[in-house]
Amino acid sequence: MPRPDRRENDQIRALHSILGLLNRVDGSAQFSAGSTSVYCGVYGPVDVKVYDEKLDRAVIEVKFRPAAGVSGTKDRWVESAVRGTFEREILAQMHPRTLIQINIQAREDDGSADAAAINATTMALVDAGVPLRDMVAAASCAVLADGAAVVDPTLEEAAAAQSVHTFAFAGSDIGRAGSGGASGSTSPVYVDSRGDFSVADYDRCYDLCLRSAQRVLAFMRTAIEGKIAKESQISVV
Amino acid sequence: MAETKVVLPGDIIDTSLDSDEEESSVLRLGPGVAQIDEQVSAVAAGVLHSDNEKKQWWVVSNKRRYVPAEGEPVVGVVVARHGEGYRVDIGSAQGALLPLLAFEGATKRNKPNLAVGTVVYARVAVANSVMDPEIECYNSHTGKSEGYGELAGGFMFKCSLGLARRLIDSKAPVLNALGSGIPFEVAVGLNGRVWINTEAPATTVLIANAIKNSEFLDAKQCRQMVKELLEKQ
Amino acid sequence: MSSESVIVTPGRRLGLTQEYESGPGTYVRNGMIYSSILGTKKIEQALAETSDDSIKRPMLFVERQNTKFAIPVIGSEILGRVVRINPRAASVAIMMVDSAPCQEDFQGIVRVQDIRATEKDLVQMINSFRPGDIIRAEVISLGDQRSYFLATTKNEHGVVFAQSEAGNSMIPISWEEMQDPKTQTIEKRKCAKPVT
Amino acid sequence: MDMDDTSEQQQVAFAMHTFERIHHTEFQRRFLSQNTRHDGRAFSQFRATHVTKGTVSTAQGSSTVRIGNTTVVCGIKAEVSEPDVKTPNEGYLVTNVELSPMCSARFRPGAPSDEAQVASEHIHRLFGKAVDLATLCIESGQAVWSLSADIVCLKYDGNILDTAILALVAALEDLRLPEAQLDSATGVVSADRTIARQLTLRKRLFPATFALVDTYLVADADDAEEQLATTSVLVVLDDSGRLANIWKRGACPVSNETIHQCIESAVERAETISKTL
Amino acid sequence: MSANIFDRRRVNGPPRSVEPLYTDEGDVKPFTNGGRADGRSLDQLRPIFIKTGPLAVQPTFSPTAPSGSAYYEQGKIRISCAVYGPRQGRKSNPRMGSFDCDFQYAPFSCSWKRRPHIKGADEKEIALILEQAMAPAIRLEAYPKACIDAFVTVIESDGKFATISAAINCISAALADAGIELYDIVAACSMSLNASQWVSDCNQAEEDVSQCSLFVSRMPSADEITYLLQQGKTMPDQTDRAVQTCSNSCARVYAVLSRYLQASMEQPAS
Amino acid sequence: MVVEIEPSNIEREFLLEALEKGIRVDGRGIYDYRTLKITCSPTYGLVEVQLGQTRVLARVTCEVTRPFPDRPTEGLVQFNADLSNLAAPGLDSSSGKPSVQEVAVSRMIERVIRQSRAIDTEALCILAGEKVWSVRLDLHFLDHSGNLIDAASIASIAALRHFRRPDVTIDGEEAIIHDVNERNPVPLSIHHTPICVTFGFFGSNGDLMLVDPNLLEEQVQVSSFTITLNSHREICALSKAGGVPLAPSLIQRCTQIALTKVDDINDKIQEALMA
Amino acid sequence: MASLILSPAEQDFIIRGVEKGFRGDGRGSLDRREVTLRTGMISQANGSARCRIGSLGVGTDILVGVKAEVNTWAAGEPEECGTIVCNVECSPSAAQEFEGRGADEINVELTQLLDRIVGGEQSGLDLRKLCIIPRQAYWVLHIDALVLDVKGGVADALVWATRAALLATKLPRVVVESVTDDSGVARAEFDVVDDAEDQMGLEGARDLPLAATFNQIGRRYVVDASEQEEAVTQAKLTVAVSPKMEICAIQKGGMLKGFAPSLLSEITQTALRIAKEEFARFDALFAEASKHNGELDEEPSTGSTFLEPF
Repeated sequence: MPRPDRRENDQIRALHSILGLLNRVDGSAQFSAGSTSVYCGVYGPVDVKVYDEKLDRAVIEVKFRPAAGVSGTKDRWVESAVRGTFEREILAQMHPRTLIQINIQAREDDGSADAAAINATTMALVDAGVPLRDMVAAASCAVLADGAAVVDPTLEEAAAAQSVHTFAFAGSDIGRAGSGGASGSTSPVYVDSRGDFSVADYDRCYDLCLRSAQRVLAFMRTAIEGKIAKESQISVV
Repeated sequence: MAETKVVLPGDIIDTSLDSDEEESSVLRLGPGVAQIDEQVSAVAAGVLHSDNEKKQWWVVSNKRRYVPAEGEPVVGVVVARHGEGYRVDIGSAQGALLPLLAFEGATKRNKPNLAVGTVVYARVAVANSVMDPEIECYNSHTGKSEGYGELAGGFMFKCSLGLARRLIDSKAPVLNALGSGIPFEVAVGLNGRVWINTEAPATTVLIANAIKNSEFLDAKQCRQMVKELLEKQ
Repeated sequence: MSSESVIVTPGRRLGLTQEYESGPGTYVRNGMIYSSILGTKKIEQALAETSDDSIKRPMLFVERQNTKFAIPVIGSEILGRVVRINPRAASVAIMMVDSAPCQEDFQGIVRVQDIRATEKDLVQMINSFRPGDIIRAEVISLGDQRSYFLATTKNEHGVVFAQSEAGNSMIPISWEEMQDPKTQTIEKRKCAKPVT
Repeated sequence: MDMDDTSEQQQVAFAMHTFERIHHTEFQRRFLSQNTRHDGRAFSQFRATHVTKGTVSTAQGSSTVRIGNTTVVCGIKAEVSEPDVKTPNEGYLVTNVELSPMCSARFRPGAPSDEAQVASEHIHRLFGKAVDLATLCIESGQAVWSLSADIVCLKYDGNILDTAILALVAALEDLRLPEAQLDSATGVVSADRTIARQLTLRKRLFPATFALVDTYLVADADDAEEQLATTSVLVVLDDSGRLANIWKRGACPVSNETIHQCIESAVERAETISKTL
Repeated sequence: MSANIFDRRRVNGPPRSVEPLYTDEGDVKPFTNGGRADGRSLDQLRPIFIKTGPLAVQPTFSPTAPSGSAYYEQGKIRISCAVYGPRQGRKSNPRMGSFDCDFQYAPFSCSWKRRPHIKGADEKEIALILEQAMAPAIRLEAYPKACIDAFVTVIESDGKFATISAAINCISAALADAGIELYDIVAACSMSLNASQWVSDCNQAEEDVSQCSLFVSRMPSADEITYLLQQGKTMPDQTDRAVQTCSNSCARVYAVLSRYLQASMEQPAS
Repeated sequence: MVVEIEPSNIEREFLLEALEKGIRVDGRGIYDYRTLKITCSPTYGLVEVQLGQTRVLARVTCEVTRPFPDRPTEGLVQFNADLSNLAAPGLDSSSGKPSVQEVAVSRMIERVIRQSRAIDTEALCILAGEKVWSVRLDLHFLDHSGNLIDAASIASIAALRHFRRPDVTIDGEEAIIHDVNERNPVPLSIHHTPICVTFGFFGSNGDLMLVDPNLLEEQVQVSSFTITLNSHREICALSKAGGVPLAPSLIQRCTQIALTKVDDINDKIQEALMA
Repeated sequence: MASLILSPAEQDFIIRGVEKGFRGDGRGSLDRREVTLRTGMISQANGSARCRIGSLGVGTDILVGVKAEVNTWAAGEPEECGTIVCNVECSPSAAQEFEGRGADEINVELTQLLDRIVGGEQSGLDLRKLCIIPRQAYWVLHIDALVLDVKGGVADALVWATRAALLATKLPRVVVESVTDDSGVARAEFDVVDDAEDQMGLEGARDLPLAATFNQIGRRYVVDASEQEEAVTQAKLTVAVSPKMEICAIQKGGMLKGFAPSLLSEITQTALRIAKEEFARFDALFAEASKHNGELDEEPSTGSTFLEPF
């Protein structure tokens, strides 16, 4: 059964990104996969409320705003997902007693928005020069009623799916996995599989997402390197 | 000297030295580089610089948020006055403390009196992770101001830390180009704040915009841009 | 020492002030000693050889079973963690009072002039405490609205446990210095005289 | 004075309870490093779990669940309301988790903490599929049952998700929906509790949470362990042994093997709970 | 239909919802020719069950666990209370400690419509009543600058006045469990006036049909009444009688409480 | 806590000194509007507006709901304007009460769109008393570099005009809502298109005036004045929130300038919608 | 809520004084301060009153308005009677600590107290008379009290003012007729007669209670404690008594102490004893106030007219 937008099952939507598009924040990025699109702006390290100050590390705060409607518990849920994903990758101990604030604004949600949020955050953090242990790339995948597994599902596909799976991996890990995507050796930073599925389904989606994540990572890399090259023309005259 | 290579966070940096001396010797890791579980890797995106003789590695990357480092010149704005000094915003996480006596010739009896909102040119005296940064408007060894102190008149604007870093070195193309055309005063803070002063507001605005525009331009383009601006005037 | 042992509840009448001293876990209302906590009634005979006969009376007290959660009072010795420092003062999270745990941390501060007994004006905060240090100190006043005021002027008060920049726990090598046994680096602290 | 004795010795000199109070996390770590846990459990061992149904007579469905010290009461109030225009035949199931300052000093009075909100939301999503909302319809487009399930935590000692999910399953199974019909004239819905029907769950959910403390994977972490753990894995299975949810949160990457390991022990756990339920 | 307020920090249901009209609610007469529907005698209290320390964390110390707690049942009434402190207080008074009380009904704890999460005026007032009823029993001068907090959650209620008195008994047990210094244990009991007869410890149905309800909380050792609340009309002598009977009932509750507490010491909570 | 700091004294003084000479810190002329960029996304009702570096995203969505009993034949129009920290430090209101700017901006836009009856709510009715469309306008402020109100009003109008709702056919008592794929969706019926033009005033008695203040200018201005005009050159709203009193003559001058600006802006919107 | 802080010496002085039967202002322990009563100053309300206990500036001052609204009955509500909704608010100007959310606690306390006294049948009001058509329409009386100044004895002043306001309350007459609609079903309909002349008072308002608060100070107790006396009060008891000498409500207050049972019954006895003269005094004042009632209506209700009689 072909997909509504005539993609291959393992084909992610066209990726698009803009780095440093916002000028009030310390770092920003817009990340889009097809019509799903997310803005992320990062402040940090900045001053932290005495109340939640940590003496040995920076506090990481995530604020997520939905594309439409008032924010609610579902947004707190996304925030906690993103915060968890970056808690280790951000080298918070390098800026004790400060705050690193990640502000995410969904522009449009046409499926796989959680993954997009994570990818946008990675790029914004890099743009802000927040010290990172590693880059993070995320991808999602859905098992449809007919048992077919499709990557980067649209809202429509996700709604009809048996189960939906989102994974995030650290860059070095993806590299190690190699193009084969040997799931065994890898360790996801974030997993959210929900619906009605078997272990086999899970493993299948795992591999698909790992491969998609590789593509995403490669994309982010070129985008960032492009910007640096542009800037550093002068820094290496 | 430094060969250039763009690195991203997580990229492993090969610290094996060409010269075949003992590996045990301690490596110096500058900004943007850190040792993470037994490996030296980049923690920021930018251009990798290395100096094998000194065994130094560092990444030059562009940022917007200033993290104070001792000895660096900064442009700050006084936001409050306390008993023992001024609280000055230098764009870093915590406001910096400027002691009342950290001025040339300041004594218990005669201290400078700065209003809130005053702009000062200062250097970072104390920067550590456990206390708020401290800045001073004089060289504590010589006791001389050495150009530091209140900045009166003129105009201040913000730019990226990367640009500020480039402006501060005397060879900064845009400043040279401008300097050859118009006379003006400039004070560059590594915290991404630039103060300039000329006799005419129009010129100040022109220079400010020229400097802002130079962010993504190389030397040649800079000269070109400045030339055009001056002609417009 | 303890003659009888009865379990009593708060408000239980225990004895008369003519006959007994009122001890911990009890209170006195018009000549009567009552229990103020749930616990075991104990009577401690006064030491016979005391010359002063006013304190001849045995002490009535109630022994609690569950741990008592302490609160700081003036003069009590506290153990706490330094949470924040600035040139003027160090904020401390008080965790133990007279070797009894506090249920939750109390806020205390050591002002720079209360760190050492001598050469107060030369003392620098950064050379005395660092965030994360465990210090032993004395409560010198109930302080302001939020914090108790603490002092570490006594010899046995000051840093009792500290980690070096490298994250190893350090050994005091003088009143002013501690050393990281692994990296050999020396850091400045207001050290406490070790109690053994 | 003699400065020979090291701070290490001093540290030992601290009374045990002092050490526990001052270096609370260190204290916990010591146990794990000796391959045990401070409450003596094995790494893979869950705490004693008690489920009681029908504990609150003022609610149409209720349960009390204890996992170790963590105790929650779940009460479901069944009320009547108009269905959403988009889904005229579907009722509502609204789940909220209350983490009040009563259950732990960790929670402050006032609006729910982020933790509570995330738990509420996650459970809400999880049960959206577990209950057939169409069975809550009284009169299509006119009136449906709205079930508000409030999960009140009386004692917080870690692993609130497992506890809350179990409590909700039990309460839903305990739920009795009275026979109801709509008087189209007055628009009033009348109900008769003497003829009550049970709600049929699409699937019973069996949760199992694992925490990664440093490098140790422990099942059903309690509060003290959660403080150390930066990472947790929630696995939810249904009674047919299929998976309903795998949720890995937090800083540390978890190898795929480990996740499979979690799934396996979750299966065992499911068997044991299904007995207690 | 009563509107449910949208709360962005909670999962929200439909904007409006009501209880259905229950047809099976035949007029249940709580009092039939002088007798009580549940067969109790007029001055008979419902059976009381207490357990202290249900919220204690075993086996090790936890800085976030309450210092004392209690679970209390009286008939259908189910109440849980946790006591925190002495700990740092917001309003610190160098002369004496402060005692704060927080009272909440669980959303499902009442026989009528589900309670909204946002605190109602009645909950706030009851919290105040509990503070004023308990404070006289606490040796606050022993806790300068510190604060003692009691949190009460009603899991199931059955009669407002009965529930308040139950809450008081529950807090007493929790305070004792926390080892807070007390002058005495406060015991409380409620009663309602029905057909010029005082009926002890009324349940909801009974309170609903009564013309007047009151409750008394009392410290036996000092023979002090720490709180008295009467709602509804009585003749003066009736009030006196009620206070008398209530005081006696309080004594009975007190006996149960202290007996339980002593027992709890003899065999430490398992 | 990321917080905004007040501009320094020399920034204030320079700005005024330059303005006296008719020069603006960003090199613009007194009556120059910043470059306006309007981008309509392929999705209906999703429009991004860039006014210089100020960036606003407007998103229009709709759903079927029950009408209010007292207005059975009127559809609903909902607004939500939220400033997040994306736009500028310390604006986030997700916890606690909304910031002053947030209230000011959302009030203004609400007045401009709703009070001026820009949207035909009767046309949103599907089945009287049963079903109506509820149109929702979400404004996301992405970048705050001054004059959010103008940018927001432009984005709102553009988005409302760009939006298409599913078509509906009524058969007897039943309303069939056609999927976007099976039947072309239809635009909202809009009475008129109000656009805001904001002026900043400087100097002790506010006699220095400029159009479209940027951030620094907003922070320094002693008063501001917003005129709302529609394409029929009618005034829909005037707003002078506080600040020093202004001469009526000034107001009239502003109106003249605003008229020309609004024409340009409407053309720009037209272009964007055509593209 | 004790706003003012006294030095130990001052406290001691007051306590000893009270124990010896002397009070700062020379009153006897059971004497009430001067009471000023005014009615009908809020023209928009169905009834209003203002009561000040103590002299101007040093007294407790409360304004009460009663507004009647017709409500349509909804399931779950009482079927054959009207309802009373009380709300008490302390104006921030009344005391410094009331600013911001400072007054929340006392607002709740007073609202609940007032509701306890006049909120239901115990008030003596005949709520059934407030029903217009059973299971269809009924009157709601909104009693809104604004505490303008707090100088001791708020509860008493509140009840005094409320009683006056309710006595002054006039409800428009309602005509109920049965109409048969085209489907032949008979329904009851009503309409409210809009005629200032054609109004009636509240049924049973005469039976409304008055309240007296007894403050325990040292080993004695006093009625109507002043601000200073409240600062040293260990416990207090508010007793509401109806003209028929029934006790309508009792509520204890104060954090520090409790009461000995003997003292308790003594207080209730005293409450009943003084109730007689309290009612006498109230009636006199109310009659006086009602005389001026008419005149005020012409004047705009501004602050000055509030003060005019004071």
